[in-house]
Amino acid sequence: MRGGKIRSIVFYVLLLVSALLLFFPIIYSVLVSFMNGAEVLGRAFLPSSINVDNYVKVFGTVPLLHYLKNSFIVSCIVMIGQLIVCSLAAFVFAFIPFKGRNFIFLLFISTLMIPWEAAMIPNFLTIQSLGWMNSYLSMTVPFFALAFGTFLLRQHFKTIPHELYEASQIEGLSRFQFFYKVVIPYAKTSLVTLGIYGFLTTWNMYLWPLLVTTNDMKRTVQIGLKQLQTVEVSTEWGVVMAGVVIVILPTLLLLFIGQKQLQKGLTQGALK
Amino acid sequence: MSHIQLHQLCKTYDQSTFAVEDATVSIEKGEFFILVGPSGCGKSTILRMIAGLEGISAGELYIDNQRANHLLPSQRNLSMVFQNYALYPHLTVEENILFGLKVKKVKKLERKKRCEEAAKLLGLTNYLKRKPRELSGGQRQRVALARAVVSDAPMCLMDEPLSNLDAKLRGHMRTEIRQLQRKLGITMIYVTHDQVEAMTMGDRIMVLKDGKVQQVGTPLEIYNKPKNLFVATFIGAPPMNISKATVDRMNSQLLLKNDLIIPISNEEVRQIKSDTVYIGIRPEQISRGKGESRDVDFSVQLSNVEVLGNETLLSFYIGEDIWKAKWLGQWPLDLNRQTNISFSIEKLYLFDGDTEKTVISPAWNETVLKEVLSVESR
Amino acid sequence: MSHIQLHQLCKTYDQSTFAVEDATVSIEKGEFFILVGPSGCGKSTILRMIAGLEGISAGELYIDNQRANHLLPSQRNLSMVFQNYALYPHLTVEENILFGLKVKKVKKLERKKRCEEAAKLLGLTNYLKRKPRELSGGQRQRVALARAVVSDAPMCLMDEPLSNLDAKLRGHMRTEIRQLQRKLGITMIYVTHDQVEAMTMGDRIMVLKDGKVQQVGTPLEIYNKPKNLFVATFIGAPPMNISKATVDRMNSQLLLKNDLIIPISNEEVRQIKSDTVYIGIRPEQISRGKGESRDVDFSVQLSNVEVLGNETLLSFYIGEDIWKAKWLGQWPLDLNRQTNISFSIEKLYLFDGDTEKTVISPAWNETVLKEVLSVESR
Amino acid sequence: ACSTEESEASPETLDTETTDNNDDSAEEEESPVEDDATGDDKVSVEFWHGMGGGLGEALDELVDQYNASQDAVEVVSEYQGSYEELLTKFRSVGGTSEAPALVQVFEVGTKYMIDSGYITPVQEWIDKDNYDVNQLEGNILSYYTVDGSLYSMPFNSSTPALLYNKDAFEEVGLDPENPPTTFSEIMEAAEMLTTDDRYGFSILGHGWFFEQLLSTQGADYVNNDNGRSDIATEAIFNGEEGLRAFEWINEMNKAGTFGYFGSSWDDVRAAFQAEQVAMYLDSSAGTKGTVDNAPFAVGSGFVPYADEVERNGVIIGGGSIWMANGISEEEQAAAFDFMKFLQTPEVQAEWHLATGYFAINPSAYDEPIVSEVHEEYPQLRVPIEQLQATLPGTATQGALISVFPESRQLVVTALENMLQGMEPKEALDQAVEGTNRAIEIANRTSGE
Amino acid sequence: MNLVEAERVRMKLAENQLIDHQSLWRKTANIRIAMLYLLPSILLFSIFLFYPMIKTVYLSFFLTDAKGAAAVFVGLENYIYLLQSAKFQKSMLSTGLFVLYTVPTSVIIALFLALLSNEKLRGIGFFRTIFSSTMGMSVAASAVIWLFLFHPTVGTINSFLGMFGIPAIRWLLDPTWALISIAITTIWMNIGFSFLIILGGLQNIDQHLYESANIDGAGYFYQLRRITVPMLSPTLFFIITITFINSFQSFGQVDILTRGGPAESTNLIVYSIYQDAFINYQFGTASAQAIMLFIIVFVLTLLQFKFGERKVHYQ
Ligand SMILES: Nc1ncnc2c1ncn2[C@@H]1O[C@H](COP(=O)(O)OP(=O)(O)OP(=O)(O)O)[C@@H](O)[C@H]1O
Ligand SMILES: Nc1ncnc2c1ncn2[C@@H]1O[C@H](COP(=O)(O)OP(=O)(O)OP(=O)(O)O)[C@@H](O)[C@H]1O
Ligand SMILES: [Mg+2]
Ligand SMILES: [Mg+2]
Repeated sequence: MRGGKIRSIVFYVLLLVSALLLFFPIIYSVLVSFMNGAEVLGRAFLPSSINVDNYVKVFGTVPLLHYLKNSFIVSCIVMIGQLIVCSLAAFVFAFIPFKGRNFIFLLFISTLMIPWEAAMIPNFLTIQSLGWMNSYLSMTVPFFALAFGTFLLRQHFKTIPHELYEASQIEGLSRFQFFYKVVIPYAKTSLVTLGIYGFLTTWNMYLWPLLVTTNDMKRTVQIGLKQLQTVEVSTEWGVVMAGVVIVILPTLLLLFIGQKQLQKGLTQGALK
Repeated sequence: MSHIQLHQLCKTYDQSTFAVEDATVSIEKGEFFILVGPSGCGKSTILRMIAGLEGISAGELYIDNQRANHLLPSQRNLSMVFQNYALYPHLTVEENILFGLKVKKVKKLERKKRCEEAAKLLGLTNYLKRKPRELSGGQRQRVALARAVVSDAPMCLMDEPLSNLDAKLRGHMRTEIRQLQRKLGITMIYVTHDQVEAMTMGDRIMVLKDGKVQQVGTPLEIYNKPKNLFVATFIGAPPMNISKATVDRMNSQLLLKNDLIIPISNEEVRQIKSDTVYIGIRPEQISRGKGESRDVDFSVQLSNVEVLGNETLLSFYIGEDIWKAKWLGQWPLDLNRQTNISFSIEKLYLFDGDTEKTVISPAWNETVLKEVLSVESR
Repeated sequence: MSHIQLHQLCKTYDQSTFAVEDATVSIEKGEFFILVGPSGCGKSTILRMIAGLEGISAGELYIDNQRANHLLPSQRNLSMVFQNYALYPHLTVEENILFGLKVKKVKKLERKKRCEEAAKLLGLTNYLKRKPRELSGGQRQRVALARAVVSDAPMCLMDEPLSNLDAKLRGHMRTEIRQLQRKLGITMIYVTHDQVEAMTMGDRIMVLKDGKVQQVGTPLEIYNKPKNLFVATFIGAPPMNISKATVDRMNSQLLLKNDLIIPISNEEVRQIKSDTVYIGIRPEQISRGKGESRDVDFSVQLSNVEVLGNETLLSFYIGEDIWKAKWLGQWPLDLNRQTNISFSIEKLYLFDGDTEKTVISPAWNETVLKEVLSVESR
Repeated sequence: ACSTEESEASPETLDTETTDNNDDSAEEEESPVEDDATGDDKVSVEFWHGMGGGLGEALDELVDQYNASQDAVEVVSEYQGSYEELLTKFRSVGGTSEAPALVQVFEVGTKYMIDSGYITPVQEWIDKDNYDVNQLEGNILSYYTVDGSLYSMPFNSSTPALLYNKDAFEEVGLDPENPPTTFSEIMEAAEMLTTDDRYGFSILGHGWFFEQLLSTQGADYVNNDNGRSDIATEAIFNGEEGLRAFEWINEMNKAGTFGYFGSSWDDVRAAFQAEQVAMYLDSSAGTKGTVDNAPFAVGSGFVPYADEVERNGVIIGGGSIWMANGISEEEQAAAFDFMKFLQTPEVQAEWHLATGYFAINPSAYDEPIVSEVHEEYPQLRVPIEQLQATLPGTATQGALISVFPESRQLVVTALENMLQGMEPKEALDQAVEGTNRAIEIANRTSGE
Repeated sequence: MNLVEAERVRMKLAENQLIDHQSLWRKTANIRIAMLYLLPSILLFSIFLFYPMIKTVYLSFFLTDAKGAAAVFVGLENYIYLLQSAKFQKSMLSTGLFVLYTVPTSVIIALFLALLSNEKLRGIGFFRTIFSSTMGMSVAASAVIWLFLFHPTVGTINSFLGMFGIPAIRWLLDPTWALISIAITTIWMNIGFSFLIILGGLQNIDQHLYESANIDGAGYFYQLRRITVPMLSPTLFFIITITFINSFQSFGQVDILTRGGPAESTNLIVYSIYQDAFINYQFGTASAQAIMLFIIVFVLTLLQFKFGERKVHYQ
């Protein structure tokens, strides 16, 4: 039992050190967001006082609140869209056998390997010809289909006992009824996981929203972050960091709240 | 009135072997019909063909005298209880029970009534609001039963519904299911590989092996008059003791490996067609001590003794085969000691050495036995 | 020679209730010691404390007469077989068997020898190169056993090792484990909640309930002389029939719910301290037809009849309690018919209505029985 | 077409109709239809720009002023990311209805814009409107003037300047009021200024500065008169002058007096302000910020030139505003009106002060607020003087090639390769080679 | 024997076929429904991934004009040019190095953290949350933060190192260090996701295996090597594959931290594609690079599946 104590002390020390190292960039960016220019230049570690000037300035420079709203809307739409599209596809891969299913599944998985940046130009032209510039459509619809999500959900759907499916057939449920009355509630954890994942990745998208929007009305918050950095005039790090903090706060919160679910769901997907 | 008829039903999964071949049987309305057999013999396959969950490769299926080969599961008007219960984990017990009715658009009041009835019948009234994971195995089982009950289907299929339960609960549920089936007058097709269930619950049993029907009959028929070696050893616990013997037609006797000799009548010799036979004797028929005139007796060395409350199981070798004897009472005998045992030749089964068909089985007359009983119990 | 001693061992997980309380027992070298009890009674906890996988909250543990409370699991010189076998899925059977030896840096030649021996002993020789997932349940079980065998530890702990197997395999493994233990002279502590295993395998049994020891004794002691109501009903299948009765001291009799009357002797009345008692009778002790002088007999309506090969289980109501009787032979009696049954008052158990302690139990003398047997079997 | 009268009439009607641009009036702006309904027939002019941070703020301020100043036109300014991203996007929407009326493009995009076919040269409107271009700074106009016509309206223009740490100069005994002007002077000063934790001199890793070092020596970047007499077919910046510039830097680097702080504007400024480097070349637009932030006295000087030649001067950089051609005449008129507004002395004064960019209209410097500030920040005058002292010619007019961004990238790579030890000649030759291939491909695909 | 049996089965089935025929409509029920459900995915994939890929292949055989349209057909010239171009070779080399830096390191660090936080200790939930936090960080935000930390003048890392007497490192300015800096940023961003997955994998390992090993007397590291890692191998395989693919596709951090410099040392392929396409406007070479990237990732992933999966133990 004595060994146990020493052991847990060792672990706590390791945990603390790792946590500090890993979290330092985030903590420090929060600290910097309260500093003024001189403090930044002087490599101060702690701000001399909590002043929120930088935040005031951020909101003054960029319509961040508006961007936050857009980001929120876009992320939510993508999240919902992904859930619907991916779960439909995953349902097929888990429950409806047909010839060539494996091939289509492989095709889906192979899309993981296509770099999105490489497909961006043609996509941009497509969006334009669809007349989707400056609309939420362009920032959401292309992301509804997601190989990773389909894979994740399929893995979880496969754990649903086949008997449930058969029982529902005997009771006279149509496939769709089975899908939304049984499969969806059954796979709640995975859906939440995919939801969080989708929300986070969409929230963090940068280049694409910039390309497909031409005015502030539909812009998202990551662009706001970019707007804070300038080319020819000195960067005000305090302000930029304030922007960073505002941008990461919602996702971090979401992550902290959804952490348990996320972990559960991701595990189910990770194992073959 | 025949409710379900299988006519040379065949099923093949891989197009090269039959999982079920030429199953033919007719099941009456209100009958409790049992499918037994070792693992992989095709029990579930037959059940699933009847339910419509599996396509029929060849042959015909009639339900209520109508061809049902291509009916959808929901059109067959049956309910099914799965081995792992197939409860919807996200629904409460009540919702689980009513799930099928909702789909069939049964009125709300009616639903409520049926649910209450079923819950009362199965003692689930207090659990209606729980989720399946908050129930014990037996309770889950009862929920699955309740689903079958409310569905009001005249036919119910059950696939090894008790195999996950512990022995005590199992005994309890056995009784309950049987009573329920009688009360509701349902036609029941029940799959199991547990022969206690097979013996105690069914009106008739169908014994399967490798996809082929071995015998169909009442439990006692099957126990007392097995058609072949397989049925004989499959039914009965501990199983019937079997040893190979050569037929000595000259001396009208059977010779076992360890020089044991079993004398048989000439009549019997004549019935035997092959040169070797399997002799069979049930453990219950082996008794302690020297026997009487027409009895066979051996002195054996015990290899194991198991005292189970009020009965004792003894194991010993006859040639290379382990035989078991079951005695009433507690007999904590010493191992490695010679013990005398005996059995009556009249209780002996003989099976053909090549075809394994039953050649001779002990006399048994059901009607006689029944009469005796009814006289006695008056 | 005492091998393992528990002295008032206690365990609490949540600091507010005891999972195990004051377990005290001394286990001899080479003994087959069994822990039984319902789910959650603390069997695994005791085992894990002995193995050192769980800290001891209070009390003392001695192994080979040395205080072992704080020894590491590896220092206790024991092997353990887990309920789910705990085989390493990524290693072959051989690697699994030798895992522990490698850790202990046993020489390669020696390892090889031991592995071959163990494999031969357990019939695994042909499977050594397979991965666990390619084995059947019974084979996996044997691999787990082989691990214990090669470890050469003088003490082995097993936690419900057979609970995942089907009935037939279970019966088989029961015998094998028992024989192995005898052959190797290992001290075995074996957890189960199956009372057939408990009855047939152990030298002594410890019955637990809610973390408290109920009784320790040989299987027959426990079967014949249960210390309290719980032990009486827990051991025996079907379980002992129990009904509550009020004591009528005036007339020296017991009154059951349905106006049944059981006369008892004055001597017995004096032994009873409470106003109500539980009466208990084992199903095997209830016989058919009217009994003799000191017998109790009822006429009951059968609620269920189960014929199991050569024995028949009958259920009927006594007051609100379902009782069962077990008769030899096939008795396919009609339900809903009055049947006469009887049992000898000498076979009756009486338990205190408040403390549930055994007040009276039937006479039983092990030594006498043994003598009778040995005379007989000569 | 709307005329000047209208825009003059406007200041009186400064009423509630005006929408302030960004922050709170989201709902209103989301539906331009609604705008139309309330703002009876206001012409809406979309203006894409790449001004982030404080620059964007200043620009929005001007746009607001314009919108408030009159009733007929509503300019909507929209940030589109960096210059590159901005141009990329304009390329893809150019010629469609999505295209904005006005778009800000960096100076190296000039050739592309001219060839794109998506724009109307502002000269057309200058002629139509009889706008007096002479009031604007000639040295700036020249960059955007091709074949005698002005293609885009200069807007945010800057040149490089030498910034130095006066305190450090004093410390090592240099004259803080007399900064070095030639390569060798810089080299000497740098040597003196270098200490253990301070470099003497630095240049940002940006092609623009190399171009300046060429132009002060009077050398062209590409052939065919810097691409202005005919389409450029070959890069020639690896000539004697280019090599001189590279060797100059190389020598200082080897001597340890040259510090390199990467290609980010911010990094080299921070280094200067933290006294890690004593002299560096910066954009005139960054001067004020640096003076404000530095904890020491900052001096400003001309871009140094090679001792062997005479000083030619600088090329302007920054961006100009282009007018799209896919839009209605009415919109173009409105857009031009906005351009004119931007060029008024008052607006230019404000812009100059807020950002540090040149006033395109030199009379802005006479505005009292400007003189006041110039008094306070004499450093701001230096780039203006430098610009006005620039000798006209193809070298200081700037090169005209469509693949400029790529070429600049190549030059930076060359510079960095040299700093890593490559021979100046080899490094420069590689950059020329790459530029040549790019030019060749561009010429092949444009069918010329 | 078996053939005879099979023949018999076939005969019987054939006989049955004659009597029994289902309509085609009924037989295709599954595929029709499946297609209906898959329609949105297939449609979206086709429009936004497959079509662009095909278009990219097409464009890679052309030189494009100022508007980005295919102008001159040049066959394989783009590919040949790339293969000979020092710039592309350097880009490939950097990408390879970058993958080499990031993939093993992120997985090992994540594994280490997951092992730490798989212990049953008080307050472990807090640490788990911290360790997974970088998953919520956008590329833009992370890169900006690290840009600041690496800053040659105000960067904290250098001042921190200074406290230990380590001379300042020219993080983003020195070609070698620049790639490492980007790798550090990427690893940091990867950790959150990898950590979560690996932790999940760890928790799926049957605790009894460890208890059994404890009884055998195996030490912590022996257990780690002989039980944890093999048991975790499916999870590790998954996360390595995903990290690997993502690593090849890193873009945002390069764009913000170094823009491919200095001396093109961080000009990773995806960034190079971006530059060619969006700055130099040469879709032809950009497309050719994209195709080559795709082929490389595809082949490497296939190889990984082929060789890596052998070492993976599925339960
Ligand atoms: N979906 C399937 N595909 C291929 N073969 C199958 C399939 N289902 C069952 N089989 C095979 O058909 C035979 C009969 O299987 P079935 O499930 O009916 O056995 P069972 O009698 O129910 O056995 P158990 O008692 O183990 O449940 C077995 O040999 C099995 O391997
Ligand atoms: N790790 C634990 N933390 C808290 N409580 C525990 C833990 N392990 C067991 N318990 C509790 O201790 C009691 C005894 O558990 P134990 O596992 O010993 O039961 P058992 O007799 O082995 O039951 P079973 O037959 O179901 O295995 C139970 O009430 C259980 O809930
Ligand atoms: Mg089955
Ligand atoms: Mg347990």
